[in-house]
Amino acid sequence: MVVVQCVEQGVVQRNSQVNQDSLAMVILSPRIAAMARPGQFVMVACSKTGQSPLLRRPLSIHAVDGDCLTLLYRVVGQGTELLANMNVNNSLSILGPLGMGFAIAERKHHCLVGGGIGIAPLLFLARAIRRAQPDSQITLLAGARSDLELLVIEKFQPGVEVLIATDDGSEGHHGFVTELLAEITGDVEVYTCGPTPMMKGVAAIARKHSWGCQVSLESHMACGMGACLGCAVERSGVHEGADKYVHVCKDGPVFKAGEIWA
Amino acid sequence: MVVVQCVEQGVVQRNSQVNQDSLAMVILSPRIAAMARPGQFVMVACSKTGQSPLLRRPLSIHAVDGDCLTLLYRVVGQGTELLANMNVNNSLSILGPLGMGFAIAERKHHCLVGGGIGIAPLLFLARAIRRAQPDSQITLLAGARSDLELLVIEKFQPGVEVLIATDDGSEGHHGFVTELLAEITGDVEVYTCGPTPMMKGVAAIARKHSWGCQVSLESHMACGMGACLGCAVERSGVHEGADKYVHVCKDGPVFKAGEIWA
Amino acid sequence: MGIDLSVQIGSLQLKNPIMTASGTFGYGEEFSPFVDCADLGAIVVKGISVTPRPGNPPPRIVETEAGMLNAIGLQNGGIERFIDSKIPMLRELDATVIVNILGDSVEDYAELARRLEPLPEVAGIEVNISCPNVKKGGVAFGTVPEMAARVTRAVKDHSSKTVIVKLSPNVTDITVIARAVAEAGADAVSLINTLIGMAIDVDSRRPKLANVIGGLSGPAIKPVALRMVYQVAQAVNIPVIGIGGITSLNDVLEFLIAGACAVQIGTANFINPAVSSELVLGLEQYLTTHQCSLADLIGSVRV
Amino acid sequence: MGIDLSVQIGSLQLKNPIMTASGTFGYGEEFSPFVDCADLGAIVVKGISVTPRPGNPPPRIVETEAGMLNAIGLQNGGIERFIDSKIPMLRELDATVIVNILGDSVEDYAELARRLEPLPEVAGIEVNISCPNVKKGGVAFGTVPEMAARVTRAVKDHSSKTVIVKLSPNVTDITVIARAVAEAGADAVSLINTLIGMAIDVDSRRPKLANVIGGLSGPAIKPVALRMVYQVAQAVNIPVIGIGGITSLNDVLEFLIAGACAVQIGTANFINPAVSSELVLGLEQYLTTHQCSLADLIGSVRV
Ligand SMILES: Cc1cc2nc3c(=O)[nH]c(=O)nc-3n(C[C@H](O)[C@H](O)[C@H](O)COP(=O)(O)OP(=O)(O)OC[C@H]3O[C@@H](n4cnc5c(N)ncnc54)[C@H](O)[C@@H]3O)c2cc1C
Ligand SMILES: Cc1cc2nc3c(=O)[nH]c(=O)nc-3n(C[C@H](O)[C@H](O)[C@H](O)COP(=O)(O)OP(=O)(O)OC[C@H]3O[C@@H](n4cnc5c(N)ncnc54)[C@H](O)[C@@H]3O)c2cc1C
Ligand SMILES: Cc1cc2nc3c(=O)[nH]c(=O)nc-3n(C[C@H](O)[C@H](O)[C@H](O)COP(=O)(O)O)c2cc1C
Ligand SMILES: Cc1cc2nc3c(=O)[nH]c(=O)nc-3n(C[C@H](O)[C@H](O)[C@H](O)COP(=O)(O)O)c2cc1C
Ligand code: FES
Ligand code: FES
Repeated sequence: MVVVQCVEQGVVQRNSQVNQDSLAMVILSPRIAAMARPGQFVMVACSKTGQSPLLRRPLSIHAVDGDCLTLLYRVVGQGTELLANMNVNNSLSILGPLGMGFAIAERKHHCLVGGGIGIAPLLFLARAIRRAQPDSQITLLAGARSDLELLVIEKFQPGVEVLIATDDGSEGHHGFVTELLAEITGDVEVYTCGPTPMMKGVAAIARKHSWGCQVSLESHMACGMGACLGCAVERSGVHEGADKYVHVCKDGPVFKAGEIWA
Repeated sequence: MVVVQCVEQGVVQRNSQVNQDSLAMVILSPRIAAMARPGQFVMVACSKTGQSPLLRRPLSIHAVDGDCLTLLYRVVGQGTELLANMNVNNSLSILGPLGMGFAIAERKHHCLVGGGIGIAPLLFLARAIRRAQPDSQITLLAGARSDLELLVIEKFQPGVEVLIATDDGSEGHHGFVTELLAEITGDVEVYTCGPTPMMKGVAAIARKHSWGCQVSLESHMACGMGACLGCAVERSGVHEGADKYVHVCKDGPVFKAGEIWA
Repeated sequence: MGIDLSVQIGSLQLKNPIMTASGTFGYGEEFSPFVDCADLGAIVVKGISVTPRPGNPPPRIVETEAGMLNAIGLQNGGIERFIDSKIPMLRELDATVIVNILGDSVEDYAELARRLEPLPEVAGIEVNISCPNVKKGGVAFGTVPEMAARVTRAVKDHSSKTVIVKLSPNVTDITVIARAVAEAGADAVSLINTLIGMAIDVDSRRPKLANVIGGLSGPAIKPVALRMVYQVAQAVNIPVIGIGGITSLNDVLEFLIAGACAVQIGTANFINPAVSSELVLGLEQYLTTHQCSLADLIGSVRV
Repeated sequence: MGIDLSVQIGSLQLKNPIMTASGTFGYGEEFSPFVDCADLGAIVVKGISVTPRPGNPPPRIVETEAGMLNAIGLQNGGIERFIDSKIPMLRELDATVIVNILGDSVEDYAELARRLEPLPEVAGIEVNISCPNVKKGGVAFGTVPEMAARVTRAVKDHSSKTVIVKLSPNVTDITVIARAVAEAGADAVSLINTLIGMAIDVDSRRPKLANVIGGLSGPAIKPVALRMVYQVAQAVNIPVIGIGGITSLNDVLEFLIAGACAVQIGTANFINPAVSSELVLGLEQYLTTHQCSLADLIGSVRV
């Protein structure tokens, strides 16, 4: 697959709070929007080039609407804070689209499992599945600590069945999102993004049922394009030499679960 | 003299262009405004603390109006560019007032000589002289490369006679501002701020006439309060050991001309 | 009762582990509008030599990315003037005062220690060994273990005060120097002094500092400083004082966790003159919130 | 006719003095959407060893003020795989390719030089001597002049290509190492490699890098790099290639004025992937505007 990227000066169209600590930013970025596929990400310069923070920040592509990208991000540190302070018509440098996205499997049932901000890449994916396989069933299992944290789930509807789990029971199932998988059966492909323990749990259940399972990983990144080797993650199984690790930015961020966890 | 300083979170009231490359920023900063004297300066944090640029920037106090300070600044680099991009109601950390200001001499005629942005501290001074010695004569000699560069001179009037010199003759005398001093006679104190060659020229003329002459110097600064010894400037005459240099931030920025240039 | 922030450095007990770094805090008085020096663990005053020094010609400072270069050139009025004009003022400040000393020869250092010995206002001595040894052709005392050890011994021989040796980072293996001064009797080491750097003005094609080279300080050097503190803390059994780019509470904690039992704040004083006393409060709050003692924190890094 | 940007490094003539730094530009192909590698002076590929290396466990990178720490651990597929799978691709790129090599022993370096010798696609070799010498108890080749010289000689003995020795900044006196490798026959030196640094996560009290320590790069280290380039340019008669925090045209000019006859762009590639070719254009424009030749610029600092 030929991966094509560019650096584009995006223009903020909207930057609005979706809950206490997360925002959705809509950016006019026609070249990247035209190339993007679900599961890919961009590297965003949160400050003017050369100023603090130095490195770009990796963010998944949450949605593509025409010439615009939407990013859904949680404010956790200096970079995301600068993003949160951006206003309409501000411009920012975006590098992308990067990485290998989700592969839409030939399945009857697509089960998307998101934990917290891990829901970000799943909207773009849900829409792409709907388009590619209008007759397949799509279920979103969305997990959060409380209902305040449930992000943008209404955007998935209609067309996607949504099941919710919260740690405190304030909405949906009281418990882990992985527990919702008990209700799923059949010819299933699971796509998951969220905290590592959650994804590991999802992968274990998928393996038990012989479902396909694709996981979207995170790793600290410098270049985002396979040059620095900074974003290494260990592969499952015994691999020698330079094959011991895969690189999230280039080989991923989406991997077959079995490639990472035995 | 007891010098009292503080760090205050100033709030921008106005930040407007006065010519192509200079702006005037009015800042609500009541504690510093209450303490400031003409010729003193402040150290402004142009970015949020801890972000680039690291050091504060020294800027003269251009005027004090009630609880507000005005700074008149030329955009020359990263720090002043960030200032230029500030909007009304933005806040910024200000350290001041700093240094020893001008000493208003007991003279019949006060002659203020400003070159380019060196006019900045002279407005506050002119107003203070007017108040302290309502019957004395005040003349501003303002020099610039062209009329486009003539800053805020109308603010000095009424009460101050204004003579202008431009390098290209586009306004006032065609030539150096120092040449305007030929027209000045009598019991004069000269106060000058601007490029070093200009101030040296002014000081030489003043010495010839036995006028008092106070010069406002610049130097790269880190602390602005006498602690780092970074802002040293060599004194005139032969001085041994630690007395070879004076420090612009603490001993100045205003010095008797003879203390610096023999 | 509040949390116990005190730390022991040699025979000296500091109220808390937050000190100010030499050359960045004047003689304390400059900061009196912002900091009550009595609240700090200690203040380390600007380096003092036997005879007055004029310092380097200007420009002496230049800003760099997340840091600054300085070439002050160890300007100071000499030990005589220090005793006459600064000691009375320091007495008033009621601070724990550590005097940073520097010399061109081992004898200079010994002489300075001897002169400071009778002064009750001086709680300790910090020996700056980054200076070039004039007699040995200008090689810095801090780069040759034997020379560093000789300076340390000379100061210890003439002083009953706590002696801290301040190490230069411009060496291949800082643990070798640290061990040498520890064996020579240093009560503690402090590190790092500045990294040597340079900047050039492209238009004039001249160095931005009149002295050509200068010392790099500020957040830019923090990772190097933290690594050296970690290495030295493993290498010696005397207290280690961490210095280099410390700006925030998080920075203080990193150095303590790496093995420093106290820290010095340098360049950050220029940006926020109240930072040192804010960090004392911040540390106290952190330990209270995390129900953690200072001893729990120091050297607690798990590798 | 445009301005002449070419520079001579040993027997190699570069189109212009802008190169990319090893480990920050992959094997060139990663940057093909942004840079035509044929436009650059040269690309220096990621360090190659005799046998494949897995590299260090993650996390391998962490951001710091105006810089970053990396502990990639010299991950690479080994010389065999490099020749089989990267050389054909590099041939297509039409770039001047310099191969960065690293080893655990002098023999490793010699072996790598021998293997690269027959490849016309390889224009030069950059010898990374920052690696620890496994046989000599892990002391880095780059910190002991005799060891640095031995590695240099071994590579020169097995190579007719231009040999650049890349110096480590983690030494007391970099000019001593530079002179040693120059005398041993190096055609050029490049500097600096990364400064050794560390960062700690305060919450977990663990180093932020799995490898505990890592290499500091980026704008933060520029003043140190520039100082060392200036010193080495005075100390040796072979070309000096400047590396360290170079981001802007102004940075390039500073290094050239300090005495570098070429520069390498490292961390800046991550922030702006097109920066290297933008700098070629920028330099050309600067020289045109200022009616100045490259030779006028190089080493023109007036102290
Ligand atoms: C492929 C990929 C896609 C991502 N998609 C999203 C998304 O859609 N929405 C979202 O909110 N977050 C996403 N993240 C996480 C996001 O990159 C971090 O939250 C962000 O970089 C934090 O930057 P900061 O400056 O605010 O935080 P700081 O903690 O100040 O960042 C310090 C450094 O650590 C890195 N870092 C911190 N947290 C992470 C992390 N979780 N993953 C990788 N690097 C990190 C930063 O990039 C930076 O270099 C994604 C991460 C990756 C790798
Ligand atoms: C006491 C004093 C009063 C001043 N008053 C005014 C004023 O009222 N209006 C005004 O426009 N300018 C004034 N200046 C000059 C002003 O400080 C500089 O123009 C400003 O610091 C430039 O910062 P920058 O980040 O935009 O430029 P940069 O060139 O990016 O600055 C880089 C570094 O150099 C220092 N620097 C650059 N130019 C000067 C300079 N001329 N003097 C001292 N340091 C400098 C900066 O502070 C900074 O540390 C004054 C300087 C001093 C010392
Ligand atoms: C302007 C300035 C002057 C300094 N003077 C001295 C000195 O006289 N003696 C000394 O041992 N260190 C001196 N230092 C070094 C500092 O004490 C400290 O070791 C260094 O700046 C690193 O800490 P920082 O990054 O927090 O500033 C000076 C540093 C600066 C910036
Ligand atoms: C991620 C990363 C990987 C690197 N890998 C190598 C390497 O394999 N061999 C080498 O000699 N230098 C390596 N370096 C050092 C760079 O080539 C360069 O010397 C250093 O980063 C300083 O330049 P900079 O500040 O422009 O990045 C690496 C640097 C980084 C950031
Ligand atoms: S982030 Fe550089 S290789 Fe993945
Ligand atoms: S700026 Fe620090 S002493 Fe003047």
